[in-house]
Amino acid sequence: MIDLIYLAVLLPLIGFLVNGIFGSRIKNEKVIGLIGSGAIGLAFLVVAGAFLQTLSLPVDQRTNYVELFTWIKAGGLHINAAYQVDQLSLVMGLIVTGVGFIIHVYSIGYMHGDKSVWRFFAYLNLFIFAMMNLILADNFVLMFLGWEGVGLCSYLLIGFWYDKPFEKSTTSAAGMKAFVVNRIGDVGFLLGMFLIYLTFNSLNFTDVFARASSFDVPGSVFTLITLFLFIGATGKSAQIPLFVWLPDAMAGPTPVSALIHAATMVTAGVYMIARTSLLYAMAPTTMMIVAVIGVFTAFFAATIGLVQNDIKKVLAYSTISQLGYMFLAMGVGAFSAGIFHLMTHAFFKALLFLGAGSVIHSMHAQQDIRYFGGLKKYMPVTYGTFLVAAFAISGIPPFSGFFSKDEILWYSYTNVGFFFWLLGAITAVLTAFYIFRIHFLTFNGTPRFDEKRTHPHESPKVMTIPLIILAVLSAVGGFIGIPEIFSGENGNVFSTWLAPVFKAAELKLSYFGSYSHFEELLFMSISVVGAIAGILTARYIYLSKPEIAESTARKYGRVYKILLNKYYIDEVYESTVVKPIINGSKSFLWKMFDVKLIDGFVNGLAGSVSNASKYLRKLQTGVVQLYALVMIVGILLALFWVILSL
Amino acid sequence: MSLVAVLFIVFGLISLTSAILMVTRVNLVVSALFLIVNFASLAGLYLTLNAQFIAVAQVIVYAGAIMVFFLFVIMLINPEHEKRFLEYKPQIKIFAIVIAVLIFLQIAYIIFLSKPSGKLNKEVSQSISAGTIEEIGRQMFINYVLPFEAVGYLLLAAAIGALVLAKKKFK
Amino acid sequence: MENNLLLTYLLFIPLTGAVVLLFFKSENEKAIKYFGLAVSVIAFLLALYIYFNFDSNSGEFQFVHKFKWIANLSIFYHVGIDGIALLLLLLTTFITPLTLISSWSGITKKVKEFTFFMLFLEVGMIGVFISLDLFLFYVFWEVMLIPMYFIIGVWGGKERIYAAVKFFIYTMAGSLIMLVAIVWLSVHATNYLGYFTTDLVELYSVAPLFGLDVQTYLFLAFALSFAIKVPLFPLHTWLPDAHVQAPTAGSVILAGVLLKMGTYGFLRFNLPLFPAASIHFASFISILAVIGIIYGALVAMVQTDMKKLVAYSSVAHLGFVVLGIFAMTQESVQGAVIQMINHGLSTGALFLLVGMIYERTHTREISYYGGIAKIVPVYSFFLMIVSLSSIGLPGLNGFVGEFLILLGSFKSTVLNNWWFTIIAATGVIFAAVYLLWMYKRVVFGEVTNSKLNEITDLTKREIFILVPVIIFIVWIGVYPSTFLNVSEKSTTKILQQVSQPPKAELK
Amino acid sequence: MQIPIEYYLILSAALFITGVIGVLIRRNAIMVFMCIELMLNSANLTLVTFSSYLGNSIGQLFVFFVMAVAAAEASVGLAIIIALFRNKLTVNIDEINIFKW
Repeated sequence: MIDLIYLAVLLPLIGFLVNGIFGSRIKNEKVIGLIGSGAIGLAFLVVAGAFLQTLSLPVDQRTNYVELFTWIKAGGLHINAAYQVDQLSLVMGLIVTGVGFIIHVYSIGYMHGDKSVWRFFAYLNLFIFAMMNLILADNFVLMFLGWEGVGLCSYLLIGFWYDKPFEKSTTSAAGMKAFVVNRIGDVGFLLGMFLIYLTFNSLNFTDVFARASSFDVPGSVFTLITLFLFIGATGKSAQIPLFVWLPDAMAGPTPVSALIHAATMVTAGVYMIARTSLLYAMAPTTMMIVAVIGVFTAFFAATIGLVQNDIKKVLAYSTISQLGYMFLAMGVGAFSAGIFHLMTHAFFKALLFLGAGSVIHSMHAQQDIRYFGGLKKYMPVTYGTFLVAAFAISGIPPFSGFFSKDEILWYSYTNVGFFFWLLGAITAVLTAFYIFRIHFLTFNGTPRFDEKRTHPHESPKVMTIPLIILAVLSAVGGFIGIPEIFSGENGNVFSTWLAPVFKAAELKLSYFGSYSHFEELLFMSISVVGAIAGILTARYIYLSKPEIAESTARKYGRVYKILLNKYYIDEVYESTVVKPIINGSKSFLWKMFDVKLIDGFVNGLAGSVSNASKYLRKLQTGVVQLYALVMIVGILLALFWVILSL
Repeated sequence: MSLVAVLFIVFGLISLTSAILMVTRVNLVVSALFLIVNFASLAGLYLTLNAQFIAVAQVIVYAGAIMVFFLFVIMLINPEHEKRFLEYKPQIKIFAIVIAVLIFLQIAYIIFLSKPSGKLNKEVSQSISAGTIEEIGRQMFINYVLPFEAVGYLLLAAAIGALVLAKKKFK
Repeated sequence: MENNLLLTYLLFIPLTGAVVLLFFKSENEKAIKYFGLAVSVIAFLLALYIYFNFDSNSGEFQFVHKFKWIANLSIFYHVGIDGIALLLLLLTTFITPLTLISSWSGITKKVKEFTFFMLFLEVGMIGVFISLDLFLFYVFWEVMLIPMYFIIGVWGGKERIYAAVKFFIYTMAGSLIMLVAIVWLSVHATNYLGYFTTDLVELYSVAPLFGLDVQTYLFLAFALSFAIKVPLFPLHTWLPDAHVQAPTAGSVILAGVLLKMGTYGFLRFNLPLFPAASIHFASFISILAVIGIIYGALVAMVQTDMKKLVAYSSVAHLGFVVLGIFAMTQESVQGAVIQMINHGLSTGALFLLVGMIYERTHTREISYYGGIAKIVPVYSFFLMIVSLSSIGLPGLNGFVGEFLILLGSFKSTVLNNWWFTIIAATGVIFAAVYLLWMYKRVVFGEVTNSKLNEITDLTKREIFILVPVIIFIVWIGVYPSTFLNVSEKSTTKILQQVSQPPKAELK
Repeated sequence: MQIPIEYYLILSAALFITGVIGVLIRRNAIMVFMCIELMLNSANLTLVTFSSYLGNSIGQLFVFFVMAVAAAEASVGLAIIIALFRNKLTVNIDEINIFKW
């Protein structure tokens, strides 16, 4: 199956082509959905087959390559369209195709009745195609193809309902924002690639990593390379300072938010750092920056998430926050913990989004939690699954989020320092609070909508079954990564599986220091207690005493307003970057410099010539005899010359 | 003084006088007639140079055909006469005359300075044979047949052109 | 060497076609259209035949045909192609039939004259790419100007005369200086060769021996002419006017082929003839190119006219090409060659698309549009693909060129400065901004203008024009080796001529 | 006694200059035209003179050509004058200044 891995890439592409070209002529929605989901389902089977086959191989033979054809070859550059099948890419592949398949199925129900379902499924399949390229690539350039490809799909899907208004403008404006902000990051990625090529004369992962250890390269180069790459990661994974696009990306249909803007695409940055962990390990400065950015993003996004009223917005900021955790993990050298959290996050965040989608679906596109309430009795399955996901994200044992998040927090304490752990733990408390805030406001309490007009109902099976599957995964998914203190040596199956990939990087890092099991358990219980406290506070405020929320908001009006307006980051960017560039280009570069200065100079030159000729042409009196006279005078002069030369 | 010299002086004087008169007369017809006289005297001068064919052609073509043509046109359109010789912007015209005279002096100076007669000795027999119709005809139809043909076409084109240009436009 | 007449045939096919066309009756428009198309398609087929017989393992000139043209001055009719010229030749012959079909609906007056000029233009364009004699090159260079002048001036928009004259004078000013340089070069080469000749291959061997001062003057004279054609910042202001006023076919040819002549000239003449001066001025020209990238993108961003936007985007794209050429690495030059092709396809297609919508609404103001995705889905689809290609999305053609150029310029030892690449790379961001912003304003959103509801989607003919372009866009993006292989050896040779110029032989 | 060639040449020059003066100062187009004929003839005289003094007939051949060209020129020129007269009702060249800037 490993040799057939290209099918996992090709099948989504075929699905895209079939739906994209013939979709508009297929009248039956179900057929379209079947093609779209089927392609991904088959791709999942292929990846699963490859996974099982790899599992059966001895540990040192688990990295395999599948070469297709030469893509770009110029000078010393030789880029193949080739796929690397190893532990990391298989894990990612399983997540992407697995969660992707579930969300595809869910979409059949969610998009039911939309007039261009075919386009939706085509885009989704294209996304999976790009994402698989990103994951499976054996070189930076092919990875970049996926990297930009997923950005494109994100753009297309955010603006899927292109004629719908969104906030102050349209969905397509949100899509464009996403694409452009991603592009800024992509330039960083590009420059990182160039520097890698300059340093190692190759862009193949294998060659680069081999040469990174053997070549004598100054540390500053590694710092620069990794920083450039990290700029790319901040763009794709919505970290400070390039996170602004993700909240807006919620303009897209909810399954898109679940698949692209929660489970898979946004984690590409994390995956990329994991993939190039060796380079990062050789640049301690960058590692520190990554950790700092990660933990601050986690905290910062969580605070915004506290007060948002749009259910998808809260989840979006939650995603940013959780991604911050993953970057924290990367920054502190806990690579496999980061990937583990990536996986569990994919489960529970996809579930949260799909649950939210289910709610939105039944509430006729209402997204504001202030108009929900008491939905538990109308949609029990959604309620139950959402609760599982909420527990998972809050880090309540034994749900999956507990294992992954705690592993990250523990490593951030042992590898870097207490401060990181503290900020991470506070964020965990905030996370528990805001997630249960929306949970309580949505499902518990009394309905705040007009029950005569709105009739909430449970979603059809095609939507609830994916929810249930994801709920099961969110609940038990953590058991493959039980920490060593509970499971013993090599008991953490997940990190053992990934260990060969990160071995080289971890050797470079070599964090020393031993900590007692007591300490670990202490920190673990502190964060669990914190999370439970967060849940209870949310319950107290939003269920028992709803008036507290309002009074607190009024009491700290200014803070509340800042948080509600997301620290005014969008506005700051708008006024410091976007406006000056547009206005400068328009009024200075174009109307002044181009039209007045350059063109003015050119036209002025032409004008002065024509002015001069205006005077000169007065000589053309039209009297032929005058011309003849001038000619004769000329002859006179010429003859003088002849005489003188005789 | 030989007959040739006498003839040269006579024809030379006639041609010069008629030229000056032709330029200065206000009446066009009179000018044209003086030009005919001038052409005829030039034909005489050609004879003194043993160029019989050209002399005859001069009389037939120039004094005959072309000048008749001129007279026709003059009479056809009958333009108003200039009132005086230097009627319009006399300063410029006097200036023009001065320039022209200066050029004449220059040419004369060049001619006398280079003394072409010192290098040229006229062989009368050669001169006579060069001017015969046979000789000219031989040259024309052997060495210069292409220009000859071209001139033929030129005349044809000119004839057509003149026809088109002068034709009245009927509506 | 044995003469190969294929290129001469290629040159004469459109020429003969143009002459034969004169005998058609003006009223018989249908026959004229099909005849013009047939001629250009035959030329394309012949170009394909040449491509298949081209030996890409050699960097030498192939299909050479050489005889003395003006014997006294050793001016030759000397034609031949290497891989770079072959690609541009294919581009030219590929685009011409498409533009001819595209103008079937756009050009309604003087169809015969239009077709004549288009074929005549093709002669000039082919000639420029295959000439291996400076004098012959100059002749074609000027020949090309005349039909373009008329195409803009006769079939153009409201201010067509102004635009045509501006185009003509700008280009003429540059090319006259080039003529002086050609004469000077050949006269100066007499000191080394012992006789006067304008044959490029012979001059290749002596021009690099000139002193740096002579090389500098000659380089600048050639560069000025080419820079105007490219157009390099700040000599670009003729371009927006010419593009906006020209009819669609004119814009397509202008963007698709004519602009490439400047960059081709840099590659064919400046680099190999004056290696020392080229290296000396590489940074200077690259600075202009980088300014052009950013400047063109920024100005394109704020345009209100679709065609002007695309025109300014050409300034940015060609900036990449020039940067690639003067970075003088194998990667960057090959990238530049690919980027020339890319730009011809993508920007050509963009102009075609703008022209198609213009024919329906008679306006190019972006603000007039909005929400046409619903009304003309097929059009929107094509516009999306072409925009993405122009943005440089991996998997489509634009990426391959830009990536190689940036990669090459980053490692270039001639430029030896990362900032060229870093600043140029930000142009990639702006490319996304201006094209997607336009796309958003034109295609997405709600239908604000009720008149738009009446426009019809693309006809079969228009789809037929666009599909081949799209095929090549995807082809170059996915499997660029087809094209990279062809240009590889020729690029190597040019770079060798720069890095190891011929040494003076002791006599 | 032979007449020195200079005499013929001076005479020719004098005729030529007379023609030039006429061209420069006369207003009537037909008059100007006749003066041009005069200048042509003075040139012819020089040609014939040299032809005769050199004993070479080619000079006279050229005179023949000049005559032919002069005839063509006269016919076309006069036709132009007639056409001009029809349009402008004058043949005074200082009143016909359609070439004025």
